[in-house]
Amino acid sequence: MTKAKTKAAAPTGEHAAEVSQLRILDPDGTLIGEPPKIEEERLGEMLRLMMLGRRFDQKAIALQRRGKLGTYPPMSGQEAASVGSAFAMDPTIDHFVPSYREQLIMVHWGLPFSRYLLQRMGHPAGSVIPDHGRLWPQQVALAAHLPHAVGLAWGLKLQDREGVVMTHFGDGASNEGDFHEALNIAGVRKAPVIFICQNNGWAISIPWERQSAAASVADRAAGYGFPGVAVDGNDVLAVYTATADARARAAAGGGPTLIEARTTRLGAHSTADDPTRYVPPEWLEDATRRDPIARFRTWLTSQNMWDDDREKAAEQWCDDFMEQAIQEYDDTPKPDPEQLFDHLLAERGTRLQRQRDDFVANRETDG
Amino acid sequence: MTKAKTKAAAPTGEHAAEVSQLRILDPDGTLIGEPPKIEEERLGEMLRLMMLGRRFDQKAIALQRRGKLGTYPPMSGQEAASVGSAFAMDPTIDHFVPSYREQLIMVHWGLPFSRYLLQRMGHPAGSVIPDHGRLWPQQVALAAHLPHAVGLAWGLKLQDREGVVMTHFGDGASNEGDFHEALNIAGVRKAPVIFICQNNGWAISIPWERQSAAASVADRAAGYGFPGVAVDGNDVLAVYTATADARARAAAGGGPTLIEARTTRLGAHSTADDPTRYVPPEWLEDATRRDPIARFRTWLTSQNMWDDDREKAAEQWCDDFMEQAIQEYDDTPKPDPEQLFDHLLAERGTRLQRQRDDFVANRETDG
Amino acid sequence: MTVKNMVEAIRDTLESEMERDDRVILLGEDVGKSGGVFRATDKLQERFGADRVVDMPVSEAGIIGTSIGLAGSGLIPIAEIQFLGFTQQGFHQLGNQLARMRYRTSGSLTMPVTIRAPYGGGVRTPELHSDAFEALFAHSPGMKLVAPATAADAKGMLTQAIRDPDPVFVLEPLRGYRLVRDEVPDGEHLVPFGKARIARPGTDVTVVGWSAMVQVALQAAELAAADGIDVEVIDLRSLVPLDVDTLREAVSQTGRAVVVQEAPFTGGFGSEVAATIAEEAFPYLEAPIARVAGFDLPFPMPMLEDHYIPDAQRILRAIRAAVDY
Amino acid sequence: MTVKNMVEAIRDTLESEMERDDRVILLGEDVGKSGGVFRATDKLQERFGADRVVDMPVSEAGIIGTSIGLAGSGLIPIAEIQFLGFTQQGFHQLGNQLARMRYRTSGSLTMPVTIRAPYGGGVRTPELHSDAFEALFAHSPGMKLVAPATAADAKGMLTQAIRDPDPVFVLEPLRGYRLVRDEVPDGEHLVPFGKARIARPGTDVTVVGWSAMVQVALQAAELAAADGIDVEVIDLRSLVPLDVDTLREAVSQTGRAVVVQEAPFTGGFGSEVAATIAEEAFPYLEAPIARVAGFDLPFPMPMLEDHYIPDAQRILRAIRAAVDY
Ligand SMILES: Cc1ncc(C[n+]2csc(CCOP(=O)(O)OP(=O)(O)O)c2C)c(N)n1
Ligand SMILES: Cc1ncc(C[n+]2csc(CCOP(=O)(O)OP(=O)(O)O)c2C)c(N)n1
Ligand SMILES: [Mg+2]
Ligand SMILES: [Mg+2]
Repeated sequence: MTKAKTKAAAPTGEHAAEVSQLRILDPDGTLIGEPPKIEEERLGEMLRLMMLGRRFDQKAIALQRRGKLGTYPPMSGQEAASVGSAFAMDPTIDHFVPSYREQLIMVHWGLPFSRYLLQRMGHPAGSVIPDHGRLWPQQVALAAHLPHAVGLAWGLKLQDREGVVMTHFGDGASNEGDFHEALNIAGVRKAPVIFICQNNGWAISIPWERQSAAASVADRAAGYGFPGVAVDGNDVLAVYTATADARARAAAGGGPTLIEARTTRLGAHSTADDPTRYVPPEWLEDATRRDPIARFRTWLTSQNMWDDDREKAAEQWCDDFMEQAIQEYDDTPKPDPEQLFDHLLAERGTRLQRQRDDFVANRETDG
Repeated sequence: MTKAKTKAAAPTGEHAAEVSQLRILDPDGTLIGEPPKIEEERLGEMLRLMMLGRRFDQKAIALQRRGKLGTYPPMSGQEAASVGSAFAMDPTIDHFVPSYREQLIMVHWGLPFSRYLLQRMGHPAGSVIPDHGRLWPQQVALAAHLPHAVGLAWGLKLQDREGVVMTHFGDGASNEGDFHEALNIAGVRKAPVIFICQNNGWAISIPWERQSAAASVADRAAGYGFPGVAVDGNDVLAVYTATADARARAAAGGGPTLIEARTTRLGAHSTADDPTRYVPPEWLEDATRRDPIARFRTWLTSQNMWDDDREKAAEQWCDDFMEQAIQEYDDTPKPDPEQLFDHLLAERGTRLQRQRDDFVANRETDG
Repeated sequence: MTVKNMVEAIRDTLESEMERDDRVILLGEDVGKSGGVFRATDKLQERFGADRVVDMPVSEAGIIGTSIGLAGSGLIPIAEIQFLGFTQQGFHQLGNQLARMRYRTSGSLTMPVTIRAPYGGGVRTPELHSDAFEALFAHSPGMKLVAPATAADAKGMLTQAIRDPDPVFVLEPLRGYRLVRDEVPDGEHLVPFGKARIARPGTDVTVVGWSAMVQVALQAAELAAADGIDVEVIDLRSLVPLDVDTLREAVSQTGRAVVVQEAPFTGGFGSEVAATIAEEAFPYLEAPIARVAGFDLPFPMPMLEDHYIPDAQRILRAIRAAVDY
Repeated sequence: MTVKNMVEAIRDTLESEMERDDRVILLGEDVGKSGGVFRATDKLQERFGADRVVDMPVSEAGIIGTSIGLAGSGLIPIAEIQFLGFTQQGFHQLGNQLARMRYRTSGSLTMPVTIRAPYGGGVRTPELHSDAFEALFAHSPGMKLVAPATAADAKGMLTQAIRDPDPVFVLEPLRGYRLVRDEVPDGEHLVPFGKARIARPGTDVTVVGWSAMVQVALQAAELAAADGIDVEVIDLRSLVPLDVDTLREAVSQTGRAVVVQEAPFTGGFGSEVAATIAEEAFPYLEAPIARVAGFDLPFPMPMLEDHYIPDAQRILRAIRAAVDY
């Protein structure tokens, strides 16, 4: 398959390095490469899921402002990197090991969004992961989940089980020691794992150029003996294509792939962050012009695969989805304080049991 | 400058990957590239130092067998990687941050060999590093010294001080997280540091091919935005040339270089190790044929820069050197047990002082 | 004297120490333009430049490890770790490297390095941002460990740390950054290590705490006062070195001790304090030394954290039990 | 019963557990052809193949971190860290990851992982190979920590660890690998956690130790017997969970306790044991609880190590002091 390789500015604009990256849709929505073979209906679902991602952010930020949610990491601007990769995988057999900005993929993998919100609010009910066992919990420590993904993939391979593992992380995380050790082990074990670095240009306030002298995260794969590809992370078709290729190779025993999805963080790092302190306005303008949703919608429309009706239906679907999630969220009773003591170990142990007994007794006395 | 690039088997033989590496002298001593400009006398000193390295091993292993020395890590087979890199630097202004197999370079940097032996015997007097401050202590934890070397180089640069930092480590160490973080920071800070990976084919019993799917450690430099070069680590002229180039660039503000010296560990990992359990005899035969000392001697001889007289003089120099070192070593009195309590902090502190007082009192009581 | 909150006191101390000695350099994640996620380095990069206030890649081992090298080059690095929990990523560079350099080289190489990190809970952070694992840093001979509870001490101890010829780990109470406000001495102010502070004198029971727990202990003391119990509160503030003398003298007077830590009960630094008191003040003890601590659990989900962190009631119960023994 | 040394007992246990359950997999540095630097995995790769006995790159965080993933895939990994000191390189994968997975997921994801590492001094290793830092692993809720002193317990506790549904860290006394030899039960042998072992009954003083210190405590007890002092020696063996009941009962009888650890004094696990005894057996204590420990120093250079590690004389002095109090 031929792919158009274009030179694109590094996401942060500043000291923009020329990096060869896979791009299928130009920022203005023009097709410049060969699109992956995806049914029309699925293409629509992809756009709809991207729209939902944007909606997550709006709603969650509003909840957070009203004190109804804890810190929230928005993913606006990165919807293509999430949706393109998620749709190239099969959640019924593949596994996903997320970082903290993959709420959209987690929902795609079967996590009720209400549960995600509960997790963000600090409710222990939010911690439960789906029983199918193919979705791991959000990882807070940067890159710490990468060796987990590798071990999981290697374990599947050792047991001759089908399924490929996908894991996402940021540009910042790619500078942690865990990244290195995990990717190296994945290489030597030929583990069926796909590493997706969402290079959104920033590790909180630090642009990629001040994190590393490397032009691209994808260049690091050579040091581990497997392919690394940079893709335009705001081009959902490019992300899909690269991920699908990687998945096919992994499933065929060809081992890991590192994909750098060069994308843009349109919002704050999290609701606790004030990006106006450090994001140059020009950078944001440029990033806004590269909005992944607009780009994909333009192309779908030009192909007669999208129109106002479908847009309205998608909006409605998003509304319904959100309404239901918020309803479930609101309906969840406050946690019982004694839940503190649950799920540390299979057996509680005498010391912790005594701590719990005291806790219960004191609560009765005090209140 | 033109350099002959040749394809050479990976050091471990097994699954040998084709890696392009700098080579100036063929294993049989034939010149196949442009030799660096080094005065005849210095070339002789280089060979002599390599011979001394081999002597270190013989003597130290003998001492260890007689219980007169602790665990010792031999460096036979790796003399060119040590001497070629050391001679390309200037110990009067440059800094060296060693791992545990660089006794030869440490001596070149002004460490009395007797002191090295004392360190290996576990005598606290062996821990003192030369006052000039440009030689760091041996690092036992793999790759843990790499960020130190980077910080040092960066600090020199911040203070506009001259001097370049060189640091050595093994192929095994290159798979530690510290390697990654250190090299990345060196790149982004453009620190004047040279990373020399002595890829001797083994991390104790694990050949490179089972440590990583990467063909070469040098390939990892691309991921940090600075040059990486593989050299035939048993070719002292190639190691010298690559190091001298790296040093010139670092001194001119061009930042770091990663050099992979592809060499051969002829002996055991350490005197505590039994390599017959895992080193295939063919591997050892092959490595023995690539002896760095024989190669260099052959070439020097062919250039009329070496002959029997010089060989004898060098042997004599080695004998004298060793004799004096062993004499100093033997003459050093046993450490005073109270030395335990010295040099933890600038001030001892009351708790440790009390521990020391008790210790002294009890030793007096017990006799 | 100027009233400041804790993060202001820290920021101003960093500024004045950088001004006083141009070998002082700050490094950490987001310490530059952003001014640190808690603004402890606000505007310092603007003032001292990007070579002295350095945004580092997300590499905690690299941050601590390069600080070792910077110190070796003659500089005086202050490394910020964004949250104490992530110090674990660079754990091997602390006790096994930073703390040992002087001992390893028989005194040839010294490490005037300060590590700072916010820690402890109470502000509804995500996972791994709130654990109060000071004990993991108290068992590394060669490194000092301090945990100020007031803005004044934050200034005095941070100054002391920066000027100390040896490595010092400074723990900063995350929830105190803005909540704790007190009078901070203007100009030069140093608090020597190894000296606890009597936060409140009292004669019946000695409560020992540090960092955020000092405020809670003081609240408990107020409550106890209403019951007619006169509680002494000791702010340990220097964990390593430990002020054994003050602990001994205090408990020798009161005969009763309660040690408070936010960390999980088992293996916490409170056990060291309790064991020390038990040994040193043995003949005077009139009740068992109580340890009030977090439960033997990871720091829990935000909605449960108020139940986890020791509060004044829990401390009060221990005080009463000690008195009633 | 078969007399074995400790490393033989460990090796044979690994073999029989791998045979019993084909989900068990070993990984670590040099565990394959070499059989481990202490031969704890000798010939196991030959027997079970390179997919079940896996030589890993030198990447401690990667070894622990991939074990987490392997466990998530349904396997039962046993990771060997070559020396405990290098566990620090992977520290962030232990307490913050491995130990927390069950709690993090409200019980959805469990981690039947065993980590093994040799530790402690006495065999003249280079730096960083000998420190006895068990305390750093005892403050991670969600992970158990055990330290057998005999070959029989090494078998029983390692078996228990492998079959435990939660993570267990097994500390193996480096110097006991070959020196400690005792009768190991043949066939199935499990030692439940949280239960200390009375290594020697006695009525005058209780000495508590674990791992290599148990032998030294027994020697001290012999010496004390010559003085007419009847010493009880408790081999704690399970640090987390801690056998509070046995400690309480023992010291309630003898009224005197000496806690022995090889680690530096300050912040060691001995402080936890002492604080626990001080709290639980308070009314029975007739003398201060003594802590006999390494000094507050990094493990020293080999020529000085015999002066550093607690020996029978040091323990004996503490025993005498307790009796004479
Ligand atoms: C090990 C670790 N160190 C530091 C942090 C604090 N922190 C949270 S997010 C972040 C920046 C991450 O940037 P990146 O990996 O690019 O991901 P992004 O947030 O941009 O998606 C930092 C430093 C952390 N969570 N984990
Ligand atoms: C962090 C760490 N992990 C493990 C060890 C144990 N160890 C000592 S040497 C060695 C192999 C090192 O191989 P390499 O880096 O190639 O260096 P070489 O010994 O071949 O010179 C190992 C695993 C260590 N010293 N440090
Ligand atoms: Mg980012
Ligand atoms: Mg090697």
